[in-house]
Amino acid sequence: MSDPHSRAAAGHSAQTHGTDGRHKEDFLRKYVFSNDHKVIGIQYGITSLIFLLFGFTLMMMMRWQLAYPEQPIPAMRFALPFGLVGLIVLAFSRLRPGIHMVVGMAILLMGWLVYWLATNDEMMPGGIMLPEFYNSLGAMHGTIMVFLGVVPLAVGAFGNYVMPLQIGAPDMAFPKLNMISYWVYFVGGVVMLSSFFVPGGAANSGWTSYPPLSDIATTGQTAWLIGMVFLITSSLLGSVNFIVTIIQLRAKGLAFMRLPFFVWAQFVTAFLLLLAFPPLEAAGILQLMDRLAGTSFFLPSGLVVSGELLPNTGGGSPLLWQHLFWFLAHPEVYVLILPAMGIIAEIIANNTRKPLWGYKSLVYAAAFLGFMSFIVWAHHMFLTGMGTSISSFFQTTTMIISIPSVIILSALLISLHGGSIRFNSAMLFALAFLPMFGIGGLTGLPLGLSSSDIALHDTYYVIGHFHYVVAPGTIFALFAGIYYWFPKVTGRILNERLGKVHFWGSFVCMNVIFFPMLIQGLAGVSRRLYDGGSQYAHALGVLYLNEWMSVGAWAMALFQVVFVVNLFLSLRKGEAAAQNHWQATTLDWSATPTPPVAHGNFARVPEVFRGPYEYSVPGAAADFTPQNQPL
Amino acid sequence: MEKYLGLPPDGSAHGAQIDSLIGLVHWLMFALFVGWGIYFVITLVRFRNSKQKSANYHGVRNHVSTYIEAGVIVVEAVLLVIFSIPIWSERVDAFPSEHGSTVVRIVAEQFAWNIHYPGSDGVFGKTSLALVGTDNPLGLDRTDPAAVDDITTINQLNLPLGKPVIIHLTSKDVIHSLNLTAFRVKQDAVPGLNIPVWFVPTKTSAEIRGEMSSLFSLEEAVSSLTTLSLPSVEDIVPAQDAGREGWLLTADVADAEGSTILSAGDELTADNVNLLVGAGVATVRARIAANLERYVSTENYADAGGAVLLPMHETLTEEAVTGLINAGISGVKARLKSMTDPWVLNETLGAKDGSTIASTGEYLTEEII
Amino acid sequence: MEIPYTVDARPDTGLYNAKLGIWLFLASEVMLFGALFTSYILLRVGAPVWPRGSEILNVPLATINTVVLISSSITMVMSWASLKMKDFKKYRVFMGLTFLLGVAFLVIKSFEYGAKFEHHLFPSNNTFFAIYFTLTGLHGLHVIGGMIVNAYFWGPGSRMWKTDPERFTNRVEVAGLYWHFVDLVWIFLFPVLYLL
Amino acid sequence: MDHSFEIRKHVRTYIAVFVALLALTIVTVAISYLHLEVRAAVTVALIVAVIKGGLVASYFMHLISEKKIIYASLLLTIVFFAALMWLPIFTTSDPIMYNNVP
Ligand code: HEA
Ligand code: HEA
Ligand code: CUA
Ligand SMILES: [Cu+2]
Repeated sequence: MSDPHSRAAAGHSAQTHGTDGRHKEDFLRKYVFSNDHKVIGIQYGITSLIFLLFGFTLMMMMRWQLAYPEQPIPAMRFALPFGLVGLIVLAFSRLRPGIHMVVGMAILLMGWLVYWLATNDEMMPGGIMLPEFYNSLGAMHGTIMVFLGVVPLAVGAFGNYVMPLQIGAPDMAFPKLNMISYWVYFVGGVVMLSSFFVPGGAANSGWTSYPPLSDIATTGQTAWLIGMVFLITSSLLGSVNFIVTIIQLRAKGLAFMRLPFFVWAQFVTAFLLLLAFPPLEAAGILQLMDRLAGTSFFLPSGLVVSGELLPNTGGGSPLLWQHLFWFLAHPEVYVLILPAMGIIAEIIANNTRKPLWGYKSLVYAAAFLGFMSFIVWAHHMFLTGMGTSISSFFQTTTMIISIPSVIILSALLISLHGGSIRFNSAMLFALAFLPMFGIGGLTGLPLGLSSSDIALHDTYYVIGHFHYVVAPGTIFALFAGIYYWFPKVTGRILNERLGKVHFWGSFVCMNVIFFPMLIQGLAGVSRRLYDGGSQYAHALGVLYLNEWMSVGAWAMALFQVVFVVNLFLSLRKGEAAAQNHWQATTLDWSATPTPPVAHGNFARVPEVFRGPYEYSVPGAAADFTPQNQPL
Repeated sequence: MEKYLGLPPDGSAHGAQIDSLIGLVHWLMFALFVGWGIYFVITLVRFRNSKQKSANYHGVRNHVSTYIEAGVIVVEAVLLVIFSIPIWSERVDAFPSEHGSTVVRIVAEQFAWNIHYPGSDGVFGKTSLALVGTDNPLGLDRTDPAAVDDITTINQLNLPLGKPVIIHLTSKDVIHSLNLTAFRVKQDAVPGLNIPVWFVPTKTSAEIRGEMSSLFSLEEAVSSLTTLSLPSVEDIVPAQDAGREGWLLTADVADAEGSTILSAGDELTADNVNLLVGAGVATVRARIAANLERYVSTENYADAGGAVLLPMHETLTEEAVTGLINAGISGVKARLKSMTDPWVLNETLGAKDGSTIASTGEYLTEEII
Repeated sequence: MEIPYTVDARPDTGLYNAKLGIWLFLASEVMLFGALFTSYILLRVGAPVWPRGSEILNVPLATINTVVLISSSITMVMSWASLKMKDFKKYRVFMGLTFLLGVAFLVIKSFEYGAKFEHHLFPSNNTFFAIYFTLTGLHGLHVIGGMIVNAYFWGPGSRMWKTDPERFTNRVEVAGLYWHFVDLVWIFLFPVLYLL
Repeated sequence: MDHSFEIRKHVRTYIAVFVALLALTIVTVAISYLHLEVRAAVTVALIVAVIKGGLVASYFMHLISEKKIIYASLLLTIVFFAALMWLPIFTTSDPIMYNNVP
């Protein structure tokens, strides 16, 4: 099975490097401050997965509170899995420095942090969660998931690793800048995490940080803002790098309309990050000024907080923050979904063994989606006092933006038709993405109409809507991507049987968690309630769902243990992957060994002769014709 | 469709419009999802590689999907132009005249709604920041002639039936969300802005409550009651920790000579902790007494001898719980009170950031104050 | 393997990497300052009264500073032109001047800030001062960033002139684009804050 | 060979632009002493600033003869900047209409 050439090349990075004295690199240069986009991609990947795990655990603590309000949290039960998984990973490390060691230690550290949080007397007197602490958990869960987990994984890891390979580039256009982006992200993450230790705990004004609440919130909010400034800076540097790389470093013959859809998705995403993030950076600076320099950008005059007149001069506007925040945050949600769609498109084409249906319309739809995403933001603000004209404008743009998503989904669905579908783990996750994103996207429609949003705004319907798109949507796509590219990165295949257990378990749990949220939302249960709505009369009939959802979430955790074990088991013992393991057409698989050449990616500069998905071309010898196969 | 969505009871004149829009959108969603879902499943089965050995390079050749997309555009346009925009416009442009309407001011703060009625003269008295205090949260200037007959309440909104209500909404501190679920009213209270909202209540709270109980099976709610387990609340507390307000001793504590210095039920205040530390006591048995009164027992509890310690439907009190602990009972089945008494207004009105507001207090009485 | 187009332009785009990179970065800067200008407008429109900058700020000093920045722009562009004309000595002079003008700008700015603080005028005084200090402060930080880059290309970074003159010229051009942008921001800040 | 002739020509342009910028600076400051009414003052000051900014961008930053991709990126930026600036203003100027005479 294993292609001898690829194994030899794989060996290159591992062994031959040290012995061939020409470029002997020290450990730091090679693994920590590397300029190689592949190493940086892996760094992003590991870091963001650990953050995902942490965001996941914060959520599990919230779910305890929602299911059993006022009951002491069993701290050990939340920390123990970390201990177990951390130790398993450490065991794989055979106590030698390396990836296993780092990740194992990081997981143990997270476990300690969780235990510390759950037993912290200030936040959890007697193990019972204070409302403020619930709010911290919610805000940090949202922030960590979005800014430290999913975006760095989808863009920083997948984009960084795969995109240059797919366009036949030796590296990113600015390798040093790439390294800096990673480290700035890392610092931002550390600042965010450390905010749990400041007096008053981490930020507790929601991931949206609406003032005046956030202006007068405890110190954690300052840490949140500083962390955000780092994360934004990192994203900006990264996006410049991505755009320049895609425009400048495409291999010979790789015209824009021959780019794999994944690259297109990253391209549009990079523009969103580049142009939407700065306003939030500006807003962050203004909020920092409010908090540290006593200004009143977001504070109107005459605020009375807990009976005391606020000393600020006032004259500011709380809604200004909302505009600046959502100017970023709406494009941001497409940042969460576009790379996911890119991954899905690659995997579907590969596993149906046929070209994507409507490649052009996919590309145009993605670009249009990106463009429109800048002018729909105020659909998050319908209930801030909008008149008819402006609300009509924003609901119209919102309805318009749903069309490209419908087009993308339709094209992907129709792509299945006529295929010869292989159901491997990657494909299962990719396929599940379609209906799950479907539910998430469709539930966006009643939110996008301002009149129905009156009933649904700020309810669990919103929570259900976006979790369907980000969790069984994006997270599934990321899982799919991990199953698909893991062989490329490591030279080994993930265990298929464990992969299927992971898939079916996650698929069922996701729906057990999130479908009830839609039901609760329609019944009028508000979000961000630390008791899960147990004080609401109208919530009465749907309250029992809280426990279901929580059990679903914990069961979900069990299936993730399978995943983590699979990752580390396969890394050590997995079956070796062939060079073009999936018999794919794109350059990442067809033009470079597995894993790719350590510096420069390609032994020879590839040249491209055809479109990205030439599968099952009539009359061709194999059922795939790589892009770099000469005519 | 609305019937199947489990929307809460609707007690307002305009609620039906909103509900029917929600229903219509869900038809669209349902059709798209089911349509594509069936297609999806059929294709997966039909084109699995065990059956279809090789793929077809061209795949689907027709452009049916374009028509579907066009159809979606048309339906969305209809929902937008015929339903959503007109409904919205009626909510925000077509305010009824203040004559013939009940006009109230609501000023939100953490954690209360301050409600201000103009009184019989229909004119709101002046308010001033300087006058704001605990006993006058609105800062109403009672020397103003218009203020003499003004009525202010906290968390209780009483409105007449069948007559438009105009609420002028604002906030004193942070952004809150006024959410009258059963009246399909939701509006952010933004400090610095005065936002008007209007609706016509058509049902009393008693009627709505009635609908709710027929809508939701109480059985179900009762079967999901929480269990408040006592042993896990009990804890060993190192006495040298600072004072632990809210913690109650579960056993008497004696000093070295054997004389009791604190008895079961005493609270671990900072002073008491000092006392303990002074007497050289390192640990005590204590338990937390957080918000016991919010729970109601759902079973009868008796001691070994059969004497009733805590009957069903009784509020959990300190004595009752202490009695249970002393009798060696390890847990109580209890539930949050608000479940039988759903119309107690919630005092934790979260913020918009954390947006929540309880909505439904005892507010609909027949006559206006 | 070398990364292509670090020096020469890619034929189909006509650009070398760093040039495209800096323009994209500047695009994001436009959005950053754009958001702050938006905040300015929104706050001003919403304010019952708004002071005239010319009545409370020091217009003469700011005018001098405008001239200083414009001059630094011309010296910057001249330093690049000198490299193009292969005149490294002249480059050093112009680049040095650019840096010194940057210093001058900051010195004058610090006088201005100092005078304000002396009169107990702080960002917390009112929204006008809040936005004034925020905008000029952020702009000042950009100036400092540019000066660090310029100093580097004047000093240690200029060694590249010997090994790879074309690439060095490109780098100076890129640094120049950034520097002109900082000047451009000031051209808008000046009337908006000081004159209106 | 090189383009030094062309560059020399450019240098003359740079100096001309520099002089123009100085002149325009004086113009704005001078106008501000006229104490025009706010709307007029804003218009004039912004027009002058746009001209100055245009000069810097076109000549010092060579935008006058740049490549398509850069124009495209900047155009996109300008469009989004306009959205960012105007939509919040429209939003604040279109609040819920309460036109009620009791
Ligand atoms: C990845 C993230 C993501 C994506 C893609 C979307 C997509 C959409 N979102 Fe969502 N949204 C969020 C993340 C996302 N959203 C988040 C995080 C929030 C809350 C933030 C907060 O308040 O904290 C939010 C909130 C939110 C609101 C504000 C609600 C409120 O607070 O009151 C609105 C309102 O318009 C909205 C609308 C939409 C719309 C119309 C789409 C459209 O783009 C969707 C278009 C897609 C489709 C229409 C589906 C097409 C599918 C098919 C055709 C069928 C397929 C079927 C099968 C395969 C069987 N979203
Ligand atoms: C990308 C964004 C994202 C993701 C993926 C998730 C994932 C999940 N979220 Fe979250 N959530 C938000 C973004 C996200 N959330 C936001 C923005 C909010 C709003 C906050 C606010 O109100 O301000 C929110 C709020 C929110 C709430 C509402 C709180 C409230 O309103 O009071 C709830 C409640 O149940 C919840 C639950 C969940 C659950 C069960 C998941 C699950 O799907 C989790 C699944 C996660 C995984 C499956 C991770 C798996 C990865 C690993 C196991 C890593 C392996 C590790 C190594 C190899 C090292 N979320
Ligand atoms: Cu009060 Cu929200
Ligand atoms: Cu949105």
